[in-house]
Amino acid sequence: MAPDLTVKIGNLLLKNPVMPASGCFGYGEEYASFYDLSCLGAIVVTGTTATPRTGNPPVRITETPAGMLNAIGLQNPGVEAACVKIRRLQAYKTPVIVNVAGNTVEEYLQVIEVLEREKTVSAYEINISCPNVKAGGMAFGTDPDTAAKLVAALRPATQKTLIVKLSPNVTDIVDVAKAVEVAGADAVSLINTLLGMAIDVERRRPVLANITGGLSGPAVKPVALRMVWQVSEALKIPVIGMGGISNAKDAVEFLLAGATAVAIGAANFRNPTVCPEVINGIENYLTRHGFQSVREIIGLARTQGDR
Amino acid sequence: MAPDLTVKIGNLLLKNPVMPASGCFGYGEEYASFYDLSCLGAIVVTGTTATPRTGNPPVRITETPAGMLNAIGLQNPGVEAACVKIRRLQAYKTPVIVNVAGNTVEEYLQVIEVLEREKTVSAYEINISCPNVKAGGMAFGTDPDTAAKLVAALRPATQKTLIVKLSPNVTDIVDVAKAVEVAGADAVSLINTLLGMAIDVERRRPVLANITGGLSGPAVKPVALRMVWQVSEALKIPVIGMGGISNAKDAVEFLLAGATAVAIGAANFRNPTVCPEVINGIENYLTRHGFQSVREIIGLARTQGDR
Amino acid sequence: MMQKRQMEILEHTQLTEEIFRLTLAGGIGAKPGQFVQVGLGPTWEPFLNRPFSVHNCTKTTLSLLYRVVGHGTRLLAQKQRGSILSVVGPLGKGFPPTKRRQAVLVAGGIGAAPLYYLMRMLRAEGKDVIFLYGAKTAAQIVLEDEYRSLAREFYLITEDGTAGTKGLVTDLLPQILGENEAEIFACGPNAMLRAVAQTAAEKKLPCFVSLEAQMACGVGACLGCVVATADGNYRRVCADGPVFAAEEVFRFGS
Amino acid sequence: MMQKRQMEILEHTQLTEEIFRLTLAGGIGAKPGQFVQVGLGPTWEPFLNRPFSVHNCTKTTLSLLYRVVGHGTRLLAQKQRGSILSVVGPLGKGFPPTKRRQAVLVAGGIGAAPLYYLMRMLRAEGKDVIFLYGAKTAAQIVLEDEYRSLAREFYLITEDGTAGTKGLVTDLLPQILGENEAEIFACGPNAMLRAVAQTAAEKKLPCFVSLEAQMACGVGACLGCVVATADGNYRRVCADGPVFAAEEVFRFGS
Ligand SMILES: Cc1cc2nc3c(=O)[nH]c(=O)nc-3n(C[C@H](O)[C@H](O)[C@H](O)COP(=O)(O)OP(=O)(O)OC[C@H]3O[C@@H](n4cnc5c(N)ncnc54)[C@H](O)[C@@H]3O)c2cc1C
Ligand SMILES: Cc1cc2nc3c(=O)[nH]c(=O)nc-3n(C[C@H](O)[C@H](O)[C@H](O)COP(=O)(O)OP(=O)(O)OC[C@H]3O[C@@H](n4cnc5c(N)ncnc54)[C@H](O)[C@@H]3O)c2cc1C
Ligand SMILES: Cc1cc2nc3c(=O)[nH]c(=O)nc-3n(C[C@H](O)[C@H](O)[C@H](O)COP(=O)(O)O)c2cc1C
Ligand SMILES: Cc1cc2nc3c(=O)[nH]c(=O)nc-3n(C[C@H](O)[C@H](O)[C@H](O)COP(=O)(O)O)c2cc1C
Ligand code: FES
Ligand code: FES
Repeated sequence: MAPDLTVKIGNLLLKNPVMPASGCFGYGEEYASFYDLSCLGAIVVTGTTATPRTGNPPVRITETPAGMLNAIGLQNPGVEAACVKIRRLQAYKTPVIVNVAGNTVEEYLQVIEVLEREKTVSAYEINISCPNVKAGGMAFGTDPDTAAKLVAALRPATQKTLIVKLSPNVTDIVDVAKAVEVAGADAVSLINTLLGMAIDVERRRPVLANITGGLSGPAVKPVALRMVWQVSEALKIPVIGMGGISNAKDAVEFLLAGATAVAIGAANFRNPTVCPEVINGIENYLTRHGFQSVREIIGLARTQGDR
Repeated sequence: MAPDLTVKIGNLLLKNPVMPASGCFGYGEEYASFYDLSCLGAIVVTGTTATPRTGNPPVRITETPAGMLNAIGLQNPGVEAACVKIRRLQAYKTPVIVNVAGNTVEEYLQVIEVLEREKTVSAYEINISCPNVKAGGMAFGTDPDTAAKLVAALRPATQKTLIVKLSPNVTDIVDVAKAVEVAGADAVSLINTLLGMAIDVERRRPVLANITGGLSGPAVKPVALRMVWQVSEALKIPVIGMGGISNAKDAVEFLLAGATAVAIGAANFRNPTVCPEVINGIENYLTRHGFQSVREIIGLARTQGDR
Repeated sequence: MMQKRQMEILEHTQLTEEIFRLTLAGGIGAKPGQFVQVGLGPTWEPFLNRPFSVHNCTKTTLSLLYRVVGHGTRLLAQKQRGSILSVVGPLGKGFPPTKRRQAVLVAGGIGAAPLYYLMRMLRAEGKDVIFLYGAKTAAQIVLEDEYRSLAREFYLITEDGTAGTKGLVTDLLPQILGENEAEIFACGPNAMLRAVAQTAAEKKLPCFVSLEAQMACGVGACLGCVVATADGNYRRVCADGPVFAAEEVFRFGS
Repeated sequence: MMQKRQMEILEHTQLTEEIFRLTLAGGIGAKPGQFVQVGLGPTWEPFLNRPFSVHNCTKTTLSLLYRVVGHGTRLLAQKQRGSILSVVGPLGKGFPPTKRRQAVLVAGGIGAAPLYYLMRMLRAEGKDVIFLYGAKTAAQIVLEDEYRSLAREFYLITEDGTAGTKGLVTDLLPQILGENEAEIFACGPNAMLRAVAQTAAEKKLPCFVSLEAQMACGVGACLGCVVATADGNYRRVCADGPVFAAEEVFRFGS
């Protein structure tokens, strides 16, 4: 019998624990020609703001050892135009999670108000960790109190699942995670990108127009895994783990560390079919080791392990 | 004419800006058979504590994408025995910097007291950022006040150059850097390792006996470079940049970002002759671009750049 | 259709010190001006795929023409016949169909790559093709015979005069265009494209340029590869391009 | 002398599905039991060099015998004849000289690698060598003829009985040792080394074991590769080993 891959995040029942990471999957359509998106545990769309954003000037991305820096700057068409794209995702049999961003508490609220009318939207991922915008973004994610106030303000606005996306650029991510849990988050997702930069030695200036950018990809996996381990130990709500996941083995590491689900970002760029490959790989891992359900391995490296 | 490679750190005049990173070069002797250590800008020896430390149980290291995790746990023979090894470095014509660690302010003081008697020792690098020990270590490096108090306590104990080694595992490294500058540091060095972990999916437990370890190598370079950029912009004292430097191009990136000197850690393990290669490569870069002195390029990506 | 394929190297020829031609087994049904993303695995570094234009495409093969400029292309150049590469594509929109009888193709250096396939297709449609091939120096001109044999008129121009006329493509372009009712297709360094676009604008001739940008996904998802358009917006080179109408990305005078 | 060398691959032979022999051009003057660190570059991933025992060493060549177990050895197996590898070594202390007339060499699987060179050197000194080669299954036994030809007595034993006797090396060891005044040298999985050490302790024979550990520097600088010794301290496998007196790392009874 095939192992049970279902997991619960808030009041979402996911058919499997694998979803794309926000900003790395557009509004879904770009990857729809590679495979049937219905196979995903969920679809997570790009950071969406109340009004359209042009984003940062190029150069916006650069490669780094086993990773990449990006400074997209939340380019998006604004929530109204985004809704048109999001509605198309109804065609797929999987929940849609919208990544919500803003400069102010009010802006986050505005986005949610508009999205509340969309029945395609199952959950919100509140982005308090974008390192590539001047106002808002990461500023909300580096202080537990500010993060908690934002979440408390958003909580009454929706019955849908509220996921809070945490920044790794902090001294103690558990502090922020606990604060948003108390403030009413149904789940946390981590990590967003690590703030980094690159310099072009020939032109003697930063490679990215924005100077700094967010680091992601395999390079950050050890940091992400450590944070997922710490946060899932401290919290009662589920954790969606991400940061460098590029194959099934990586995904299993995050599940064993305590993540209830995982998200895959930059690896989509290298391998457009990575998400279904990871889903299959997790299933194979469970079968090979005789687990009946993926839920049996969540946090197993913490609680059991043959030490 | 060959470009001038000399730089000043506190009251040390270095013949070039390249040194090994602490903990990655033992007490020097291990690399002495590969090249004449006199070519180095300085020799930095491993973290030294008042009394001998056995360190953490194995497994202590594991490879990660474009990097490695270590959890050595400050294994060292204690300052008295270390002095014997340090004295042998007198044979080389280059300053010796001792990395000083401890659990308490008193322990740091004790180490310095002993080392004050050693004329081979030119400077101290105060390690307030070791992520692999229970007490002390990083605890001193994540809070600006605690860091400042430690530095203020050590400052009167020596006339020698006092370098403070900062942790990247903080929300705002500039805060900590400023605090130790005010408290009397002659220079700061950064970054120490990023706290990370790895899980063995077959055994379903953390790879490292210590569970977490410090991430270093090319993977962390973008984060390190960003921090060096931020700190050197905010401070008047010189910055020693490190984190993933593996060739001359990497080193030049750090200099352009504002580092006065650079240190090379994990790359020694991959390439035991990396330090002299980087020194030559910096010299070639300067010649190729018509710079007379390495000091001309320090911070150049910040102040000039052909934008 | 856009797909990820594992393709075997049939032929890998070093044409000059820096330029290689790579032929892979398998048809991908690309249009001229489209590109593919090539994986350099199995290591995690380099992490991203590298974009290369379709140099030629048949029912059973895909050819790339590339120049070694850095780490990734250096690794690619080491791949041996028989090895398997991961190839994503065809990507992007490619060159638009032309209604005019005559097409003037302007290549700058390795920008010649996509124009071979374009020329072949235009010739198949019975169009009249003028090919203007510019480079820094003779050593950077590759496959001259192949290009020459397909073109009705073929001009070579190098900055140092080591092959063909001495000068820049835009020195020759105005004469070639003459009073013709041509459509221009160009690929090459940005400065060249801008100059070609300016000439085209002066002559009031339609002009399409193929752009390059740092890419991550290549499929339009990451918004990493944008170019600022003349109207101040950003468009994705991968999904909205890589071919753009010249007036969309370059603005002159006004 | 310990050095970093760029060495060309002279011969790279696949001996079984998993096991390869690699011969590099150049003498490094290694002693039996020493090892080298091999770079897998030019990419930054894998980042660390991989340690391999000296399987054989002549004035002009260095041979390694390795098993593909993961990412790094898989990449190594793809390296072609003529390519250049970065090799650091010789490293470690190697096997100590023996004063006894007879040496019993016990190999477990790929642990046979360093014992070939040891046997060759012992024979050159005129010692009497008994070679006991154990493996899981026949398919893991390599170079049987080479090993057999150098040994005075040669025993094969496999866990599944597909070659030689069926069983574990330690089933055979007591008989082989008999009442001999031998010295034991062993390399293989940790469990095997422990069992061999126990047999040796019972027979009160000197025994040396070659250990493995995750390594970073390989030269003694990083303290990453330590093993806990019987007295509760840590010693570096790379610089203090990889060969240790059995009683230093294993403790029995008491
Ligand atoms: C749509 C498209 C089609 C292309 N077609 C061809 C082709 O047919 N033949 C060919 O030789 N090259 C082509 N290129 C350029 C090619 O992608 C780059 O030369 C290659 O990615 C460089 O990789 P590298 O690792 O060797 O260089 P790096 O070490 O990554 O960089 C070396 C230099 O190349 C530049 N560069 C790196 N990546 C890119 C990129 N994705 N696009 C543009 N510049 C880059 C860097 O800024 C740097 O200056 C195309 C690019 C695009 C976007
Ligand atoms: C002194 C010494 C001598 C050795 N001699 C030989 C030899 O002659 N022939 C041979 O085939 N192998 C030898 N090994 C083991 C060899 O180094 C490892 O098999 C190799 O490093 C694995 O690399 P990988 O990338 O393929 O595996 P990885 O993907 O890194 O790991 C696969 C498995 O191998 C283990 N492993 C990884 N690195 C090491 C390491 N450095 N040491 C031990 N285990 C490791 C991992 O824990 C894992 O279980 C020796 C090891 C040491 C320390
Ligand atoms: C190009 C790019 C764009 C991103 N955009 C967003 C975004 O809009 N909102 C968000 O919360 N995270 C965004 N992220 C962060 C990712 O969702 C993810 O948290 C991070 O990249 C780590 O995962 P990875 O290593 O698998 O990429 C973006 C990442 C990349 C690479
Ligand atoms: C094995 C190992 C041991 C280390 N030990 C110390 C130490 O004792 N004291 C210290 O300040 N930093 C120590 N570090 C951190 C390095 O000095 C350096 O800050 C870090 O590794 C980043 O540089 P890299 O990426 O070049 O390795 C150690 C790093 C490694 C890899
Ligand atoms: S490369 Fe991702 S949108 Fe173009
Ligand atoms: S591997 Fe560094 S001390 Fe042994």
